[in-house]
Amino acid sequence: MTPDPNISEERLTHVEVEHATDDDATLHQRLDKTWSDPSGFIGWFKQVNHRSIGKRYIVTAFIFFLLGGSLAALMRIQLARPENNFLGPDKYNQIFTMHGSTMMFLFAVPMMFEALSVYLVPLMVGSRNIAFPRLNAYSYYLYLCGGIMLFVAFFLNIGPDTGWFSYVPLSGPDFSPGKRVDFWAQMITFTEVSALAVAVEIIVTVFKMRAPGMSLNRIPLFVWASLVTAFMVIFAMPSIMLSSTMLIMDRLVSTQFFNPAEGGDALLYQHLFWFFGHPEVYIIFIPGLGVVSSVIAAFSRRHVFGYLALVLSLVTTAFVGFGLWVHHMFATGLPQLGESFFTAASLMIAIPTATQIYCWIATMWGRRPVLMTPMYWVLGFFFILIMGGLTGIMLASVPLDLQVHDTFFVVAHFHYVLIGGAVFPLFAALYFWFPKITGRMLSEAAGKWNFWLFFFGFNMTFFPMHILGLRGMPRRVYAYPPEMGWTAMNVIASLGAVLMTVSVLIFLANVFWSMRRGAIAGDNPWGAGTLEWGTSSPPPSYNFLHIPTVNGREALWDAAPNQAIVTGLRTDVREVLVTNYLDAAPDHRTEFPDASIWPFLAALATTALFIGSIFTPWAVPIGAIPVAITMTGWFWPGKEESRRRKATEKWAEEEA
Amino acid sequence: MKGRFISACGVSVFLAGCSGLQSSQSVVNPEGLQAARIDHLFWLMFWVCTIAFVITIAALSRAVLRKRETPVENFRPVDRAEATKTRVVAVAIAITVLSLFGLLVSSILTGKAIASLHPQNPLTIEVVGHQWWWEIRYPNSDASKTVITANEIHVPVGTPVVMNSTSRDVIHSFWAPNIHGKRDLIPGYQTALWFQADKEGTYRGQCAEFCGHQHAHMAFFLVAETPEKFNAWLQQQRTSAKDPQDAAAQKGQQFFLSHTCVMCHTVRGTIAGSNVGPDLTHLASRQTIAAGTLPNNPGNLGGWIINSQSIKPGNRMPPNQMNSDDLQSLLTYLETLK
Amino acid sequence: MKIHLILSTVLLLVLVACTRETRDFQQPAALSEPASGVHMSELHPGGAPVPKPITNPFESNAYGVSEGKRLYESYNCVGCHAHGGGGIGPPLIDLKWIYGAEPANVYATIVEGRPNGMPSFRGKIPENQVWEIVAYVRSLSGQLSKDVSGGREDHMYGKKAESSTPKENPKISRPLGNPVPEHKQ
Amino acid sequence: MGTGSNTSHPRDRIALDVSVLPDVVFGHRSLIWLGTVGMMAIEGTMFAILIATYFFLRTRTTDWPPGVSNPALTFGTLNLIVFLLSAFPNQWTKKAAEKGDVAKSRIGLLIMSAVALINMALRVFEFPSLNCGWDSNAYGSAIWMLLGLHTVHLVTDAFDTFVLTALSFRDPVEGRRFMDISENGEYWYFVLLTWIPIYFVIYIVPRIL
Repeated sequence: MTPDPNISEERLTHVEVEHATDDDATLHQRLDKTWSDPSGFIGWFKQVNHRSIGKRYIVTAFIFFLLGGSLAALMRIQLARPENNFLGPDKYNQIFTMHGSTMMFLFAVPMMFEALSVYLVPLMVGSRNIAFPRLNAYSYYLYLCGGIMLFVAFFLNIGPDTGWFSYVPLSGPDFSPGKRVDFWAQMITFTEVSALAVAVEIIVTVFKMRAPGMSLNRIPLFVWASLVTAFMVIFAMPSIMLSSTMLIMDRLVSTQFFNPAEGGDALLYQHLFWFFGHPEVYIIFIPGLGVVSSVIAAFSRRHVFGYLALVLSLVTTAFVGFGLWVHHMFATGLPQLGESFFTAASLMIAIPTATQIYCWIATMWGRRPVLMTPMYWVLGFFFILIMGGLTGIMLASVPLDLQVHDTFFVVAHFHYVLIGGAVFPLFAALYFWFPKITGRMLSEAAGKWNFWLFFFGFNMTFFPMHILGLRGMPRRVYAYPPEMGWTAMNVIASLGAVLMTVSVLIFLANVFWSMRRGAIAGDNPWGAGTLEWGTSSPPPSYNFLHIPTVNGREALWDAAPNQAIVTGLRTDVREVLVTNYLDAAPDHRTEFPDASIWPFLAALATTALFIGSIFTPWAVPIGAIPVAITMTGWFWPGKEESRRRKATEKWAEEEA
Repeated sequence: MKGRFISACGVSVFLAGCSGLQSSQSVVNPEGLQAARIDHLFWLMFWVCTIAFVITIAALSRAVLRKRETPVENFRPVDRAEATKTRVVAVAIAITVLSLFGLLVSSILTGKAIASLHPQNPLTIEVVGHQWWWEIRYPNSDASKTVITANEIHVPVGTPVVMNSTSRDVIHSFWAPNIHGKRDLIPGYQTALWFQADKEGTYRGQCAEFCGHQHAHMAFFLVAETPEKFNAWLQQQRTSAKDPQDAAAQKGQQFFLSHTCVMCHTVRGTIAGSNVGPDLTHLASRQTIAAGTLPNNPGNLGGWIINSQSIKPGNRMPPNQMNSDDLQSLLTYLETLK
Repeated sequence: MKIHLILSTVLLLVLVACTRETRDFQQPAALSEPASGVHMSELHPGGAPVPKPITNPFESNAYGVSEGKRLYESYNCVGCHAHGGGGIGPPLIDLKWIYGAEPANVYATIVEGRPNGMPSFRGKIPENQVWEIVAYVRSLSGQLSKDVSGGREDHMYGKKAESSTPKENPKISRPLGNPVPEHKQ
Repeated sequence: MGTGSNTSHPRDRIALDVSVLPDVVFGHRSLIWLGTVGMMAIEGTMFAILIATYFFLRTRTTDWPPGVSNPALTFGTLNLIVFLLSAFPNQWTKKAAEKGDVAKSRIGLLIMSAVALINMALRVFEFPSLNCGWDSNAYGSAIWMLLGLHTVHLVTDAFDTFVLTALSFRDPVEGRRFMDISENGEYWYFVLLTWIPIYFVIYIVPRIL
C-alpha cells in the first residue's frame, strides 16, 4: 500500500463529533454541510435524502391521482347517457383499465405506503435518514419510469384494455394481440419492485433506527401502520410479480401456464392475482388508519385510547387479509366448504376494523376534538369507511356475492372502502403534514370547501351505484340500453363527479397559494405529540439537530422537563445511530452513503431491461449487463473513503 | 346530527331506488327460487348493517359534539373514565362479533338452501359463452333432436333446470339476477348451476365478467313459460328450416347460400352448416338480435347485416355490402326462418 | 429550446407508433365487399379501377393479424393446413411457397383457389378479412415483425405453439403464377 | 430547533454519548443483515408461491409429468452435493471475515467464487436434463421457471462474490467490506437452502406423485 501523498494521515483519522456543548448555530452549519444533498439539475438526480424522495413520491403519486381521476371523469361522461357514442368500446376499455391500474398501482400504494412512509417514518422515529437511502432513490426512479411508460403507451394507443386484473385468457396471447397487456404487466414489475424496496427500508428503519427509548410499545401508530403494511407488501407483492411475469412469458415465449390445452389453468391466474389483490386493499388502507390515529390524537389532545388494541388490530388485519382472496372468486363455482371458510374469514376481518373505530370514538369521547380541516377529513373517513365496510360484509356472503359480484354495487363498495379508507385519510394527512413539509399552513376556508364538495360529490357519485348494481347493471360496460332504467342514477353519479373535480381543483389552488402565501406554520402548529413536530418546519437536511430520546408514546407530550439528547455522532460524515430491536437501546453507529448518481443510472438501466423484455426475451441477459455495471458502481467504495474508514473504524467486541 | 340526517336520507333514497319500477334485470325483484332466498338474505343484511351504521355514526356525532370533560392541556386521560370506556368498547366488540356470527350462519343457511335443489327429472340445458353472444343448447340423446339456439333461453316455470356451462374463448359470466346469482363460464372448466323460475315472464340477463370489446352488449333473455308453451316451443325448434315458397324468399335463400353468410352460420336443412356464429335456423322466432341488443325486426336486421360494426363495434360479424334488392330478398328469406 | 426538443420527440414517437395497435372496426366500404379476386388485367370497364392495396395494411397491425388467426380457424383453413404444419394441404410455417410468398400471391391463392384441392373463396369472404388471413398466414413463417404476430394459442385443445418454431430464411419461391403442383411431405 | 418542548439551554441537557459505540458489527445487529433478511423473505415467498403453483398445476391433470419423461437426475444431484459441501468453505469465509482476517477472507472468497462457477457450470447442463421445453406444457413452464428463478439468484450471488473477491484484493480492506463478505455468505446460505426444496420438487416429485 502506497499512501496517497495528497491525503495526510492526519486528515484520514480526523473525526468531528457533536457535543452537548456545541451551540446550535455551529452545529447546524457542520451538520448541514455533511447532510445537504447537491442541488441543480444534475444534483437533483443525485439526491438521496428521504424527504426529497418522499416529496417526489407525494407529488408524482398525486399527479397520477389527477390523471386517474381525469380518466374516471371521461368514463362518467360516457356513462351519463345510455348508448353514448362519446368513447367507443376500444377507448373505454383502455380507459377503465388505465383508471384502475393507475389508481391502484401508481397512486394508492405509492402514495399511502411509499410516499407517506418514506417522508414521515424516519422523522417519526427520530432518525436522520431512511435505511438504505440510495435504494430509496432507486425505488422512486423505477416507480416514475414505470408510470411514465404506462402513460406513454396509453397515449400511443397501446394502453392496456383487459381491466386492472387482466384475467387470462382475455389477456393471453390469443385474445389480446399487440403489446397492450405486456405494458400493463411490466408496469406491475416496476411498481412492485419499488414498493418491495421501500418495504425493506421501512422495516429496517423501524426496527433498527428508532430514537433511544422508543421501545416497540412506544412507536407512533402511524409507524406501526407503515410497518405492518411493509410486511404485507413483502408477502403479497411477490405473488403479482410472478403472475404478471407468467403472463408476459405466456405471451412472449409461449410458456403454457394459463393454457388449458397444455395443462395450464385460467383459475391459477386468479388465485395468484387475488392472493396479492386482496392484501393490496389493506396495503392501501392500513396506512390510512395510521393517519387517522395520528390526527385524532393530535386534535383530541390525548393519547389514543387502546394503543395495544389498535396495534393488535392492525396486525390481525394483516394476517387475516391474506386469508380471504377467494371471496373475489365465489362466482367461479368453488367447493362449498371452502366458500364457507372464506365467508367466515371475510366477516372476521370486520372485527379488527370495528375495534379500531370503537377505540377512536372512545378517544374522542369527552375531549371534543378541535374541528379543523384534517379532522373534517377524518370524520368523513368514518362516515364513508363504515358504509363501505358494511357493504363489504354483504359481499362476504357467498349467495349475496353471487348476485352483486361484478356489478356497480361492488364498484360502489370498493370506492367507499378505498376512497373512504385511503383518499379521505390522505387529504387529512396532506392538511395535517403540509405545514411540516413546506413550513406553511394550508388555507382552512379553502380546506372546508374542498372537504364538503368532495364529501357530497363522492356520495352523489357512488351512493347511486349501490342501487344500479342491485338493479342489474354490470361493471365495465361502456354502454347500456336506455330501457333499463339506469339512466337517472348514472346522471346523478356523473354530476357528483363534477363536484369532486371542482373540489380537487380547489385543493390544488389551495396548495399553490399556500406554498407562497400561507401562514407560517412554526415547528408544531397543531401541538401534536410525535417526534416529527419536534424539529423545524420544513425539517433541516439532517432532520434533528440532536437525535432525541423518547419517554412515552407521544414523545413530545411525554418528554421529561430535561429529556436527554443523543450526542457523539460524527458530524463530518453521515453517521446515524442504530438501536436494537425491542427497546431501542443504542447499539452501534453506522455511516450512511452520500448523494450519488448511480441509483438513477441503475434505475435507467433497469428500465431499459424491463421495457426491452416486452419485445424480446434477449433483453433480459443483454439488459442485465448495464444493470450489473451500474449496481457495481453504486456499491463500489472510493479508495479515499476506504482508507478513511479503515483509519477510524471501531470493531464491536466479540460476543462471548 | 348531520350524520344521522344524511344516513336517514341515504336509506330512503336507497329504498326508493330499489323498489319503484319492476325491473326485468334486478336482484331485488326475485322471480326464481334461488333469487328469492338471496333477496331475503340481502334485506336481512341491509337492515342489520343500517342499524349498525346509525348507531356508530350517532356515537361518533356525540363524541365529536359533546362538551369537553377534561382540560385541553391534559394530554393524559383520566384513569377512571378510561376503565368505563374499556368496558363499553369491549361490549361493543362482543356485540359486533355476535352479529357477524349471526350473519355468517344466515349466509351459510342460504347457501345451502340454494344449492340443495337436486330433483329427479330436471331440464338440462347447455350454455356456451362466445365473444359476444350465448350459444344455448337443449341436448337430447337423439342428436337430431338437439336444439341449438342463441341468446334466448326458454324454460318451463316451476321446473328445476340444470345448466351446464362452459366458454369457447374467454371467461364470461352468466347472470339473470331475477332468477339466480351469476356463474362464471371458464374455458377448461365445466360447471353446473341449478335454478328454477317461479313466475311466467321474460327476464333479461347479461354477461357479468369483462370479456372484451362488446362485453356491454352481451345480453340474453330468459323466457319462463308454462310447460305446455315450452314444449310447443321446443318441438318447433327441433324442426329444420323449410325451403321458402315465394320467389323473393327463394332469391334471398340463393343469396344467403352463395355469399359470405355461410362461412359462419348454420341453417339446418340447407348446406349452411358453420358453427362460428349463431345458428339461424329459427332466427325469426327470436325476440332480439345481436345478443339482446336490438329488437328483431326487418329494419334492425337489415342494418345489422349491412354494417353491424356501427351498432356493436368490434363484434365478429363483418360488414356486408349489397344492393337493396339483394338485401330485401335476403330479409324476406330470413323472415321465413320461424 | 427544451420544450422544442420534447415536442419533437413526442411527435416522432406518435409517428412511429402505432398503427400497430389500432383497432379499426369500421372498414372502408370497398374492403367490406366480398373479395372478387386479383385484377390480372389493367383493363377495367367503367373507368379507373379501385387500386388494390399492394402492401397489406394488416401486416403491421397486431389486431388485424389476430383477427386473421381467428378467421383462419373459423373458416376451417385448419382442416387442411392444420395450425401451419400442413396435412392435406401444404404446411405454412416454412418458407417454401408454391405460388409465391408475397401478400398478393397468398391473396390470390385464397380468392382464386389453386389446383389440387385449394378451393376458391371468391365471394365468400369479405375483402378485408382475406387480407387479415393473408397477414396471419404470412406471420406463421415469421415474415411479419415479432411485435405484431401473436404468441401461442390459448385453446382448449392441444396444439404446438407457432412462435416457438425456428425462423428460417426465405427459400423463395417459384415465380408468381407458375402453378407447379408440388406438395411436400 | 432542538427537541420539541425542551426549553432548557443546551449545556444543561442530559446527553447520551454514543461516540463510544462500535461502527463495525456483524450478524443481526447490522442494518445490512436485516435488509438481506427482508430480501430473502421476498424471494422466499416467490419460491413458495411458485412451488404452490407447481402443485396446483399438478391437480389439473392425471399424468405427472404429463406426456414427457422424468428429469434426469445426474446434474441436479451433483449440484445439490456441491451446494451442500459449499457450506463448509462458506462458513469458514464468513468467520474469517467476522474476525477481520484479510488473508483468510481472500482465500475463502476465491474458493467460493470457484464453487459458484462450478454450480453455474452444472446448472447449464441441468436445463437440458429437464427433458421438456418451457413451452411443451404447463408442467414444463413451471419447472423451467423454478429452475430459472433459482439460477437468477445463483448468478446474482456469484456476481456479488466475484465483485467482493476483486475488492478484497484492493487495499485497504475496511470493516465494511468484511460486513459485506459476511452478508454475502449469509445470502449464499439462502441460495443453498432454497435449492433443497426446489431440487426435491423438480427432480423427485415427478417420480413419486
